[in-house]
Amino acid sequence: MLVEENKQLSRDIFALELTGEFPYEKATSGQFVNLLIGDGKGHPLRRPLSIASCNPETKTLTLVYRVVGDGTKWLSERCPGDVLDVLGPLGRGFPAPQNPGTVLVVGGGVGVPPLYQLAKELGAAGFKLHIVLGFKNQDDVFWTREFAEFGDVVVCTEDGSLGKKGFVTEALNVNENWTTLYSCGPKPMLKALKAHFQGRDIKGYVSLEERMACGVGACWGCTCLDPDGSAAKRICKEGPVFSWEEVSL
Amino acid sequence: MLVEENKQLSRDIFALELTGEFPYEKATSGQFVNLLIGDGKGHPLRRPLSIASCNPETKTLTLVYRVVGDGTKWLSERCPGDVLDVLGPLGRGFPAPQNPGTVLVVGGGVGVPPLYQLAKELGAAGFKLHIVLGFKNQDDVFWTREFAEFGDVVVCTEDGSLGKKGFVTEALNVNENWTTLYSCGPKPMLKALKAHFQGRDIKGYVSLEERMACGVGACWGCTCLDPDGSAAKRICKEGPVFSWEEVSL
Amino acid sequence: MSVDLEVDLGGLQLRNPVMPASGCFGFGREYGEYYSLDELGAVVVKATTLYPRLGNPTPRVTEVTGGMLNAIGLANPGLDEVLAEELPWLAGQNVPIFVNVAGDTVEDYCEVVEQVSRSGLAQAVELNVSCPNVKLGGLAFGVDATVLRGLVEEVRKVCTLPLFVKLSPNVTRVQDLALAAACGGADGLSLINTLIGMQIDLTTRKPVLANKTGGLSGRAIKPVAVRMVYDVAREVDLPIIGMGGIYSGRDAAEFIMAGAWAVEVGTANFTDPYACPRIIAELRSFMQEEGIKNIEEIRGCAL
Amino acid sequence: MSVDLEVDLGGLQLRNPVMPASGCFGFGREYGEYYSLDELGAVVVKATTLYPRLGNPTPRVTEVTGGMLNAIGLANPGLDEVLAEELPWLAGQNVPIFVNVAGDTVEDYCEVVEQVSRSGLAQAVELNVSCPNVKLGGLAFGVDATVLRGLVEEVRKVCTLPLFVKLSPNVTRVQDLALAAACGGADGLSLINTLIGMQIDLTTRKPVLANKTGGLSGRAIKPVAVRMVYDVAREVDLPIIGMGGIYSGRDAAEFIMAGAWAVEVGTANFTDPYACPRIIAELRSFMQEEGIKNIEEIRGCAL
Ligand SMILES: Cc1cc2nc3c(=O)[nH]c(=O)nc-3n(C[C@H](O)[C@H](O)[C@H](O)COP(=O)(O)OP(=O)(O)OC[C@H]3O[C@@H](n4cnc5c(N)ncnc54)[C@H](O)[C@@H]3O)c2cc1C
Ligand SMILES: Cc1cc2nc3c(=O)[nH]c(=O)nc-3n(C[C@H](O)[C@H](O)[C@H](O)COP(=O)(O)OP(=O)(O)OC[C@H]3O[C@@H](n4cnc5c(N)ncnc54)[C@H](O)[C@@H]3O)c2cc1C
Ligand SMILES: Cc1cc2nc3c(=O)[nH]c(=O)nc-3n(C[C@H](O)[C@H](O)[C@H](O)COP(=O)(O)O)c2cc1C
Ligand SMILES: Cc1cc2nc3c(=O)[nH]c(=O)nc-3n(C[C@H](O)[C@H](O)[C@H](O)COP(=O)(O)O)c2cc1C
Ligand code: FES
Ligand code: FES
Repeated sequence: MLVEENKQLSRDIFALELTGEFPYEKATSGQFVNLLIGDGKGHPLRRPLSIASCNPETKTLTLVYRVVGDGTKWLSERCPGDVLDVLGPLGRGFPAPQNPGTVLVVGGGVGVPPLYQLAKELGAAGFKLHIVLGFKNQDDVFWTREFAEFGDVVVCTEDGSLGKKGFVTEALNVNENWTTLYSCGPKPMLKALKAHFQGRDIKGYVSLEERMACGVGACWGCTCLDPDGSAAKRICKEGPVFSWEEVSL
Repeated sequence: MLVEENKQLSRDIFALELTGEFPYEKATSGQFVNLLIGDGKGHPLRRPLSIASCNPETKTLTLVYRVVGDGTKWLSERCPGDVLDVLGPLGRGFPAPQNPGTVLVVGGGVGVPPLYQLAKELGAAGFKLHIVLGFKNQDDVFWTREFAEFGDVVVCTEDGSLGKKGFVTEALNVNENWTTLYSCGPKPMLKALKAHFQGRDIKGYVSLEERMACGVGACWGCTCLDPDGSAAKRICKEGPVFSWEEVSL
Repeated sequence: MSVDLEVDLGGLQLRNPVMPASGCFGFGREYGEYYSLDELGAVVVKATTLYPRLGNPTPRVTEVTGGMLNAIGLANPGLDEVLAEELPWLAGQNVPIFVNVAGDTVEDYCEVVEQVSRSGLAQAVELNVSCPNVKLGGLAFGVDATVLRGLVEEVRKVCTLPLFVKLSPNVTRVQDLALAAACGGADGLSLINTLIGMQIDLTTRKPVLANKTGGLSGRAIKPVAVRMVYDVAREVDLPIIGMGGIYSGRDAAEFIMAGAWAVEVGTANFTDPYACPRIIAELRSFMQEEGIKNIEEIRGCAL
Repeated sequence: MSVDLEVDLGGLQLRNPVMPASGCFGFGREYGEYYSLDELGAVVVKATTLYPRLGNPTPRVTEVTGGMLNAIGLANPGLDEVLAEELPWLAGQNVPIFVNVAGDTVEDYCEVVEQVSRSGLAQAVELNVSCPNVKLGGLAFGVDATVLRGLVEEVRKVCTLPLFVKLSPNVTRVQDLALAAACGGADGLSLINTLIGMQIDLTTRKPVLANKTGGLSGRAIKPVAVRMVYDVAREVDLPIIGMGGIYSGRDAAEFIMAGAWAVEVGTANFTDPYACPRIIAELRSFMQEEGIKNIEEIRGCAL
């Protein structure tokens, strides 16, 4: 695909807009793509990045990534017109809510972007959204205004430098009448959310991360276990989105 | 160093003009430089290329290379303004003739370029030069006019498509009064030359090639033997130029 | 020029010498969405064990310069499901199937091989005696000539299919193990499995893989793999399937010149999901350019 | 923050843990033209044998993905000239000298080690028992525990300097060889030497190296080397010098975390003649950034 734009959103977060041949119609929120770094010689493993936004009309795909190592550093240096080898869409994304009512959307850090496409889809389907976005501090914050189009947004930062101070769970009253929760972010956050809503009547979905080799289900590199630890699921194939009941966090 | 120009001379031969920091004054004809390919990650070994021309006044260094593999292909794609990591000058170049009289200069293929700097130096020192340049066929020929500035030039091609047909030795009458021979080219040519002038009163110098790792004399990867095979010489350090007596071809 | 890519792997006819390597291609379904599997010479499926295995804790894979480390730990759905769900599907794809078999005990190996043989769903067995990731079993068989020979002898008794033994490179003299496998009754040899390696995370200051060590694969191991194929081809008179860092048709040709009859492609699938069909096409072009009419013409020519 | 790079290598004080590896740095003269050798922790010189050696026919070196193959074949000017010409010069450079010693027989090794010990020109001996390039001798010592122990015992008797044994990675269990060297009386261990590999030229259809096989070094072998350092550090209580594909200060730190006390840098010198001083500077920066005060703080922390 062709790089249309590669914009710095915050300290180390970039939004990459791609265009060109891609099965846009097939992609759903929560799915990911697997990106080749360079010609693959220096970096034999592709880098998985969630679909932050996918627009079949404008034929654009947006990925939002944090620069953490060699691969994402290389990505951050791409310019409009550069060509990228993009494999996808891969995996199983967020399912539609099974019940009407207010939907809770909770993202942390680079777990925020995949929820954008979700919010867009749910907004279009007429759902009422309550969106909570957590970041380390104000330098990390991005896209809060974009989310506000689809529902009410609460921003939390760990140090309180913007929005509410503390973790996302602290901003969530368990007694509210949320029917479905969608979340993406660091594992401790997902765990805390599950514990927070333990025993409540809310359907929860989490998007998981793991180091991947193939990204298509062929290598069994990226598995997680079901809650009783008796069966393995491939995050790249059966996931990355799972319901709370399907996996042990 | 900075790429000033990278010009295609013939089918697969390029001339690379470099500028920027380099100890131009120290370089002599027959020496070489060792070039890093890319950032060295994909290609840990540098590529040795002879100094084709070195001009301390204009601060330019010219290398002429044939595209034979990955490294030289990468080189051929460099553009003006690109930066190259150049180590050199390395090795021991052509010594000055010990006797007056006509000097014979014989080059074959990519053995031709290092003789250009030599011819320039000898020409400036007032020597009379007879220059024989051998190529596979007319598509390979380059720089014959440049050499004509310094002496009379005979061009040979193996298929006779330009100049004399046949190998360089066929263009050389052993009875001529040449005092010194400088040669650079494929090993069979150097061998044939030595055999051709066997028993004649002519001092011969050959420039040798071998696969190299360090290029500075530290790894002993590039050795050749003295004529009785009893001692090793490092081509990158004691060479690449040797007198006929010093090495077994 | 038309070139012939067919190979006769000790009685087994393959339409070309390129097959995906075990553990890098699941049971064929996933990459089967990218191209038709009948383009391949054969498919080598994931290591199958008697009972289902969850494998090692994650992280199980990581990238290193020129390759990757894996410590999957033989995760697989177990023989019953493989026979019931996976092989029947793959058997419908019109491509020969090699079942890669692993186990903790000689009895486990024999049980799996016997059932696979009987199933009629596979064309060959590849005995994985070298997986470096499983603490129990695995490693032991592949690094001791006597133990290996004993295993192969027992498996041979129950194996009615062509039996390939996949050698470990983590040994002093791979040709000794190759000979042991040959004496035990192997019909062919596959090599190499992964070299044992480790990567340390400088931030956590601990090994990246939960299993600590993992198997090194990819371009980094190619020179070692070519050398081992060469060493084995010189001493053992059995068909060899060569592998280790094959990314291109030229890489495949290098293994064939070193003595391989066919090749497997592992890590390259992850970099390029179309690696196998691309390599087949590149091998054909290479042969055309060089005027090589068939694989036998160059097999072992560097020996 | 000021960090302390000094290491006490079993009694031998080094100003930092980085030294060029044997065979990749001649006797120091060549890279001594690029920087002052007293910046280095030590210098390990080229393998020295009792008599001069011409080495293998050329080509002796070739590039492979992520590394190189060499089959130098122990070319060196021989003990007499090393003692007369090379070591006296290097001894004037204010840097500890490790003399790497190779031989065909136990007697050869002993003779060289004894004379080097007596010369007063060296600070340590590194016994090269693993050079894979010499058809006679070399290899045999380093791959059999009994043979290796025997060699080390004999050498120990005549060696008055700290004695490091450099292990071959081309073995089934490197820790067994490490233990054998320890039992034989080694003061320390160096690892790894090169992995045996091969490259085939697709045009000539023959191995590129005249010697056919060569030793693989460079980035490609780093994961195997880190793993072996880790394996040995867990089982043997001797100072370890780690090496294999070190190109940066972070690479050096990875080996130290795996259990190395010091490191050697080989192939990286060829890519970057300033590799060693750069790696020292990078290691210092890494420690500063991570708040590591001295090498011991991270030594073996991944174990
Ligand atoms: C399904 C999925 C979706 C993801 N979506 C996003 C996203 O939208 N935005 C974003 O910033 N990041 C996302 N990540 C994480 C992202 O893949 C890593 O940050 C990235 O691969 C790091 O590559 P690197 O070369 O910069 O880092 P390095 O640390 O140099 O990478 C080394 C190796 O480790 C792997 N790796 C390192 N960190 C991770 C990680 N957190 N998860 C998985 N593999 C990792 C790399 O893929 C590579 O193979 C996602 C991960 C997964 C599995
Ligand atoms: C002292 C010296 C001077 C040279 N001067 C010139 C020159 O002026 N112009 C020119 O075109 N060529 C010259 N060569 C040859 C040139 O170095 C090779 O053509 C070049 O290294 C090929 O690199 P590659 O990556 O394109 O080829 P590849 O075949 O991909 O290279 C693989 C490896 O083999 C080495 N190699 C391949 N061919 C040769 C060769 N003929 N000699 C030495 N190493 C080789 C490479 O350096 C590399 O390490 C010289 C060689 C030497 C030793
Ligand atoms: C993720 C992964 C899983 C593997 N699983 C198996 C396996 O189950 N059985 C086996 O015999 N080899 C297994 N291997 C080894 C490969 O089949 C192959 O021998 C090795 O990777 C070298 O080839 P390559 O460099 O082309 O990957 C695995 C390799 C990888 C990378
Ligand atoms: C050209 C070359 C020559 C070598 N010569 C020797 C030697 O004489 N003695 C020895 O013990 N090791 C020798 N080695 C091995 C290195 O010292 C080192 O163990 C190995 O190269 C791994 O380190 P590296 O990856 O940093 O190069 C040589 C390596 C190379 C590349
Ligand atoms: S990454 Fe290969 S199965 Fe998920
Ligand atoms: S290339 Fe290292 S000594 Fe010549």
